[in-house]
Amino acid sequence: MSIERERRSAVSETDGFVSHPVLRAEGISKQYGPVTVLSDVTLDILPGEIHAIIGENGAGKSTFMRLLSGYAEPTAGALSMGGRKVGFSKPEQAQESGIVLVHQEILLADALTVAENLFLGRELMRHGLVDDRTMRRLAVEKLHDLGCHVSPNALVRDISLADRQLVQIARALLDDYKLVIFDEPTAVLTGEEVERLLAIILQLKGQGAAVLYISHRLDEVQRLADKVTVLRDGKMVGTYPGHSLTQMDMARLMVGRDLAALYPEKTVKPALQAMLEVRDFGVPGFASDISFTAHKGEVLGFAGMIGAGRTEVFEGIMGLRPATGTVKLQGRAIDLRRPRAAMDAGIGYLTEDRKGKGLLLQERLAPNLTLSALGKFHPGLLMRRRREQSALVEAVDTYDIRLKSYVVKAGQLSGGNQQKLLLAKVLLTNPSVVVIDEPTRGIDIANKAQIYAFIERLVAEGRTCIVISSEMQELIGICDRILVMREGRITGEVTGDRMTEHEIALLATSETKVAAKQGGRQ
Amino acid sequence: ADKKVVAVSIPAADHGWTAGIVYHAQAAAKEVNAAFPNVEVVVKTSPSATAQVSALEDLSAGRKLDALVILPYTSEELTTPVKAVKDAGTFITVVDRGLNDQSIQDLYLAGDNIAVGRNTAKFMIDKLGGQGNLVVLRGIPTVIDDERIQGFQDAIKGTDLKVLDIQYANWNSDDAFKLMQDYLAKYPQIDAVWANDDDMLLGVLEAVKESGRKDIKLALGGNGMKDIVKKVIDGDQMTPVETPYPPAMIKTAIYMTVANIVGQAPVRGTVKLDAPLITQENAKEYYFPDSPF
Amino acid sequence: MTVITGSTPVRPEREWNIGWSDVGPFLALLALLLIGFSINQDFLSATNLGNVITRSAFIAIIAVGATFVISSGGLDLSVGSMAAFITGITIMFMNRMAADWGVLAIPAGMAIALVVGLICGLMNGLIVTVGKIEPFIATLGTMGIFRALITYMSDGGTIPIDRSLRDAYRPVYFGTLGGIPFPILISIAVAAIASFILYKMKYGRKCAAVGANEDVARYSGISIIKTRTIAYAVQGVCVAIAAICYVPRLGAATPTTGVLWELQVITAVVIGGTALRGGKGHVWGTVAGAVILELIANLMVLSDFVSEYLVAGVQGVIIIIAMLTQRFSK
Amino acid sequence: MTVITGSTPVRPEREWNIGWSDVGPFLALLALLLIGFSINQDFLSATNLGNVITRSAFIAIIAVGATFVISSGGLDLSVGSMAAFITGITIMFMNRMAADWGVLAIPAGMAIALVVGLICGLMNGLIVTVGKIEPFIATLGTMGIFRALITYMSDGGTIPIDRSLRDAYRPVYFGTLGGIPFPILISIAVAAIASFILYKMKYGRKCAAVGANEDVARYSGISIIKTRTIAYAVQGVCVAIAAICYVPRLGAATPTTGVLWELQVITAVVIGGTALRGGKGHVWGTVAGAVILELIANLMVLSDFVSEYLVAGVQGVIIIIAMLTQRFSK
Ligand SMILES: Nc1ncnc2c1ncn2[C@@H]1O[C@H](COP(=O)(O)OP(=O)(O)OP(=O)(O)O)[C@@H](O)[C@H]1O
Ligand SMILES: Nc1ncnc2c1ncn2[C@@H]1O[C@H](COP(=O)(O)OP(=O)(O)OP(=O)(O)O)[C@@H](O)[C@H]1O
Ligand SMILES: [Mg+2]
Ligand SMILES: [Mg+2]
Repeated sequence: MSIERERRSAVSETDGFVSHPVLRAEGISKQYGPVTVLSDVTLDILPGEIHAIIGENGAGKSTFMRLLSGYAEPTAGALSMGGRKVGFSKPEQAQESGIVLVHQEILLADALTVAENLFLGRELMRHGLVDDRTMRRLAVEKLHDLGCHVSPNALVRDISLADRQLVQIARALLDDYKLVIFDEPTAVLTGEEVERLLAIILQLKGQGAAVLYISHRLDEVQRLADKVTVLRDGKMVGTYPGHSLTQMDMARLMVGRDLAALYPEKTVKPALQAMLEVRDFGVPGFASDISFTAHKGEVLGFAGMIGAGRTEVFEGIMGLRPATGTVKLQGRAIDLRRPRAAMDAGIGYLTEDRKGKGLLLQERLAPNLTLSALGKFHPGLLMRRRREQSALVEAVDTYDIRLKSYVVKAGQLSGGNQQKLLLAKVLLTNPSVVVIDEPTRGIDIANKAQIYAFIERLVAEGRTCIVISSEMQELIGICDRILVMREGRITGEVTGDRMTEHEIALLATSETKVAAKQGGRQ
Repeated sequence: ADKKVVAVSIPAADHGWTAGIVYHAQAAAKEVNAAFPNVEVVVKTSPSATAQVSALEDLSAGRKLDALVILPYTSEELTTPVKAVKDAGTFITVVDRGLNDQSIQDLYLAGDNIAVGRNTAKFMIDKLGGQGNLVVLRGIPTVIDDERIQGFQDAIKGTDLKVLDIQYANWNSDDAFKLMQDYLAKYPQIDAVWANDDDMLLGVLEAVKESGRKDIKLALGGNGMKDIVKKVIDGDQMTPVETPYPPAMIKTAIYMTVANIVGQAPVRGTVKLDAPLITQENAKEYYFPDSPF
Repeated sequence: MTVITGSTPVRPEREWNIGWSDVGPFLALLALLLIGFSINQDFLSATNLGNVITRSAFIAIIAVGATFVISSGGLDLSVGSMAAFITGITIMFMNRMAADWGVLAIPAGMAIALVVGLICGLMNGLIVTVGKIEPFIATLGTMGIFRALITYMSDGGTIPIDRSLRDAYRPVYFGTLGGIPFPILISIAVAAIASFILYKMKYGRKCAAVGANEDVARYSGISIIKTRTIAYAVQGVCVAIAAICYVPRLGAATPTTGVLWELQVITAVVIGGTALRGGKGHVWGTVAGAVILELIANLMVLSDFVSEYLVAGVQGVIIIIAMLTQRFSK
Repeated sequence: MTVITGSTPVRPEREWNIGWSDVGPFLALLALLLIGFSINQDFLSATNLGNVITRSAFIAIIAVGATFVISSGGLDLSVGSMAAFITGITIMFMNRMAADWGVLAIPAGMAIALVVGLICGLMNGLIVTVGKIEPFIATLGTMGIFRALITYMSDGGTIPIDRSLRDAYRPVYFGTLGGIPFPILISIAVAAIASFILYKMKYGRKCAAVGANEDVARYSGISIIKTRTIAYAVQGVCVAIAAICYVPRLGAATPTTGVLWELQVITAVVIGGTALRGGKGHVWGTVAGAVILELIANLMVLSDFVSEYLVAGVQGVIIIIAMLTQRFSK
C-alpha cells in the first residue's frame, strides 16, 4: 500500500543530515499565575518530518502547541526559525511565518457557513470583491479530499461535530505551511476519515512540510511518526525515533509505569433482562426505523461512520430533538416530548460536544459537576455547598482529574480532563442507563483503561452502558454487543467472534452508500 | 448677611413651550440676582414628575428655602412633596398647574388651558360658520393636553362642526407631520385642523403644503410660538389667529415672589392670565424674536 | 523507570472569589460620595443621603428583578410602563374598595398589585420563551401595550388615590423603622431575598447556566423555558413591589409614570457588574448601581456648574467615565 | 482496513440558499399591505404609499447603518439624538454660511453633516471597542450627550433653517426623480451600497465573523476593534445621510427631533431578520422592516378601530404577532 512506501522513504530521509530545523523551541516554559504548565521544553522540528507529541492528559501538549503557533506566549524560552529568533503574539504572525495549528477544540463561527469559515480572514478576491463562487468550489474540493461531504452553504451550527473537525482541518490545509500542527485531529473521526487524514499528512510530509502530531491513538502515532517526543507533567521525558517504539513503550514513557491491559476482562453476563427498549424510533431528518433493546448489565456499542445518525438517535431519546416512536425503560414508556423525561427516568447522556454542550467553560468546577444533578444532589430548594465541594474532591479522585488548583474554570482544564469532569457530571445523576458518546475522546491511554474499567464497574453494578464510539478497537474491546448504523438505520448487529473491524466496516459502509450520501446531502 | 434663597423648580426643556419656560426662568434669575444682592434665585429643571419630586427633596435637604416657585409636572404627584416644603416654612408660588390642595399655595399664577381650547374653538365656529370637518392633534397624555381638548370639545358641542379624528402626536412636529399626512390620506374633505401646540402646527402646515390640498381653510395651534405669531402678524390666511399661553408667566411669578421676599410689596392670592386671541392687531405685543420659543 | 504521578496534593480551598465585578460598583459609589462631598458639603448630610437612597429604592427593586432576567440571558424593556400599569390598577382597585373596606383596601390593593405583576411578568416570559421572540422586541411590544393600557385607564389623565386612603398609606414611603426609611428596608429585603435565591438556591444555578450557555443547560436537563419564564415572573413581582412603594410617594398614576425607567434599570444592572449577554448576576452590585445613578442625578441638582440643558449629557459622561475606570483599574 | 474512496465528481452548484430570514420580512410586508387594503381602500393609493415609504426613509437609512453595528455584535442607542445633533449643527452651519455663499451653503452643510456623523460614529465605536464598555451603556451615555448638546445649541427651542435656503433645499425631501421621491432613491442607494459592502467586500465577512464569534475572528487575524469601530463609523455616516434628508422636511432641528428613533431602528433591524446577538446582517430585510413599522403606524391612523389611547398597544401587539408568525411559519 502506498502509505507504507511513503513512510519508509520518509524515515530514510530524516535519518540523514538535515540542515535547518523549521522551528526550534528552546527552554520553553509557561506559567499561568502560580501554576507552571510547561517547564524547559526543547524541541527541533525538521522539514519533511512527522513529529508526534504524546503525554498524559494535562501534560501540557496543547499548551505547548499554542505557544508554537502564536495563541499564547511563553513565560520563558525562545523560538527560532532558520536560525533567527522569532516571537509570535498573534496566530496570524505564526501563520505568516508558515506555522498553523489545528485546535483540539472546535474553533469555528457557528452562524457562518462552511465555506465562509474555511476562508475566514483570507477570503479569495476577484476584482477587489470576495469571490464566493470560487471559494465554494474550493471548499467542496478540499472537504471532499478529507471525505467530508457537507454543503459549503450549510451553517456550521447545523453540521455534525465530526464534520466541523474536518472543516477545521481543511482550513489548515488551504495554504502551504512549513509546519502544520494537529492537536488530536482524529478524536471524533471514524476509520474512513482517519485514513484520509493520515494519507494527507503523509502527502504534506512528502512535500517537505513538517508536521507536529498529537494523538492519544497510539496506533496512529506508531504508523506516522518519525520522531516521538514525550511530555510528562509539563516536562520533557525525551525524544525518540518513532519506528523503534511500540505502543506499549509509548504508554510506559507517558505514564511512567507499566500499564495493565487496556481493556478489562469481559465477564460472562447473567441472564438477560431488558432495560431499555426502543421501538420504531425515528428522528426526522436523521434516523428512522430504529429498534433495539439494551439489557441490564450489558455494554452495548454503537458503531457507524460519521453522519450515521448515532448521536441524533440518542439525543432524540433524551428529548433533546423532536423524535417519534416508543422508548421504554424497564417496561415504562418515556414521554419523548418532555425534555427531562428520559433523564428523570434514569438515563444519562454524555455529549460528544463537551465544549459546546457539555461544560460551562467560564464556570468553576463544582457548579459544572452538579449541574445536571441539581435535583438529586441538592434535595429541597437550597444548595449544599459543602457536599458539593466534597463531591468534587471525590470526583477528582475517582476519575483522576488532574488539576493544579481547585480554583480553575472548567475551560482551563486540559481537554482530557474536561472529558473526565463531564463523565463525573453525568454519573452524578446516578443513571441506570448511561449513554456515552465518544467516551474517550481525547483521553490518554492510561485513563482510557481507567474509563473502561469504570464502565465495567458500572455494568457490574447492574446498570446498562451504551457506548457510541468512532474507535472500533475500543468498541470491540469493551462491548458485549455492537449495533452498526448506516445512514440513519441499524444495519446489523455483531457479537462474539463476528466482532471484528472488518465485519463492522462492512455493515457501516457500502459501495452504493457513498454516492447516495453525496446526493442526499447537497 | 444671609442671602434669601428662592428656588425655582420647572420641567426640563423637552419641547418648545417648556424651553420657553426655562428661557424666561433663567432670564429672571439672572436679572434678580443682579438687582438684589441679598437674594439668590436657583433654577432647577426636571425631566419627569418623579425627578421633580426628587429635586424638591434635594433643594430643601441642605438649606432652608425662603421661597419656592414651582411649575408642577403634574398636580397629583407634586401635591404632597410641595406641602412638605411648605411645612418647613417656605413661601410657595405655584405656576400654571394647580396643586390638588389649594391651601398650600401662597401665590398662584396660571394660564387657562381650558380657555386655550375654548377660544380656539369659538374662533373656528365663527370662521367656518358653525359647520365643517375637523381633525385634531393632541400632545402627550397629561393634564394640560386633557384640559385643552376638553375646553375645545365643550365649545363645539351643539354646533355642526364635526371632529373626524383625534390622535396623539406627542407635541412633536415630526410626529405631527406624519399624522397630518395620514389624516389627509384618510379624509377627502377637511375644513380645519387644530394642533393644540405650535410645535405640532409646524408639522401640520408642512404636510398640508406638501399635499397641495386646497380644502383646508384653517390650521390653528396654540401657545404663542414666535414663528406662529409672526404668521399672524404677516396676515397668514390659514393661520390668522393664535392663542397665547406665554411661557413668560414664569418670569412674572418669579418677580412677584421676589417682591414679596424683599418685603416691599406683600403679594398673595391668585392671578389668572387670560387666553385672548392673538390677532393681526395685537400680535406685536406677543412677539419676542429673541426667545427660543 | 521512575513512577511519577504528577499529582501534587491539591486542597479544595474554600474559595472566596471576589472579583472586580463584585467590588467595582462599590468603589465607584465611594468615589462618587467623595466627589460629591468635595463639591457640596450638604451632600453627605443625613437628610440628603437618606432622601437619595430612599428614592433609588424603586429603581433598585426593579433592577434586582432585572438582574434575574438579564443573568438568564433575557432583557425586559417593559418594566417602566409595567410599573405605571400596575400602579394604575392598584389605585383604581383601592379607590373602589375604599368605601366598603376602609383602610383594609390598602393591603388588598397590594395583594392585587403583586398578582398583576406576576401575571405581567409571566406574559413577558412566555412570549419570549415559548414564542421564541427576541426579548428586545417582545418586551418593546409589551411596553407599548402596558403604556397604552394605563393611558386608556386614565383617559390620558391622572388616576389619583382616594383622599381617605392617602394618609394611611403614606408611611409606606415616608415612614421609618429604627430611623431607616421603609423603602430602603424594603429594597434591602428584596435584594437579600434575591441574593439568597441566586446564590443559595438551585434556581440561581439554573439561571446562570441558561444565561451562560443555553445548550449546556439543555443538555444538563435544565428547562430553558421554565428558568427564563420564572426570571420574568420574578421581574414582574419586583415591579409590583416597586409600584406598591411608589403609590404613596406621588399619590397618582399617570401615563407618564415610569417613562424611561427601563433604561435606568438596565444601566443599574450593568453598572452593578452583570453582563448583558447573560451569566452570573450581581444583586448587590445592582443595588449599588441604582444608588449610583440616583446620586449622580442628585449631584447635578446640588452642584451649580452645569447648564440646565446639559444635565443629561453630563450624566452620560459620568456614567461612561465610571465604566471606564472600572474597566481599567482592573 | 478498507479505505473507501467515494469519489463522485463534486459539482460546485450555484446554490442560492434563501432562508426564511431572507424572505420573512417581505412576506410580512405583503401581508400587511393586503390587510391594509382590506381595511381601507385608500391605503394602497399611490399618494399614501408614497408618503409612507418616503417617511420610512429616515429610519431605513439609519437602520441600514444599525445593521452593520448589530451584525458586528454591537448596539447603538444614540442614533436618534445623534440625528438631532447633526441636524442642528448642519442647520447652524448653513445659516451662518448662507449670507456669504448663498445656495452653495447647502452642499457645504451636507459635507459638514457627513464629517460630524463620521466623528460621532467613531467616538461611539472607540468608546465601545477601545474602552471595552458594554455597547448598551456606552451609547446610552452618548445618547444623553448628543441630546444635551442639541438642547443646549437650541436653548431648548428650535433651530430653523434660513428662509433663503429653504426653497433651494426643499427638493431633497419633496423632490422626485422619475416620479420617485428623493428620500426613497437615497435609501435604496444606501441599502444597495451597504449590501455591496456586507456581501461583496471583505469587510462584510469580517463584520459577520466578529459578531458571530469574537474568538474565532481574532484567531483568523481579524481585528475586532477595527471592524467594530468601522461599523459604528458607518452608522454615524448613515445617521448623517438621514439628517441631510430630514432637514428640508420640517426645516428645523429641535430637542425632540429623533426621540425614540433608536428603538424603531433596532426594531426594524430585528424584524428584518438580523439577530441582535450578532452574525449575518440582512440589509434589505432591514429596509423592509423600516417600511413595515411605518405602515403599521399608518394603518393605525387610517383604520377606525382603535381608540387613540390604545394605538401604541395595538402596534406592540401587531409587532409581536408579526414576529410570532415569522417564527412558526418557518
Ligand atoms: N489558562 C489556564 N489557566 C490555568 N491553567 C491552565 C490554563 N490553560 C491550561 N492550563 C493547565 O495546563 C495544564 C496543561 O494543559 P494542556 O491543555 O496543555 O494539556 P494536554 O497535554 O493538551 O492534555 P490533553 O491530552 O488532555 O488535551 C492543565 O493542567 C491545565 O489545567
Ligand atoms: N444540518 C443538517 N441538515 C441535514 N442533515 C444533516 C445535518 N447535519 C447532519 N445531517 C445528517 O444527519 C446524519 C447524522 O449526523 P451525525 O454526523 O451527527 O451522526 P453521528 O452518527 O452521530 O456521527 P458521529 O459519528 O460523528 O457521532 C447524517 O446523515 C448527516 O448527513
Ligand atoms: Mg490537549
Ligand atoms: Mg456523533
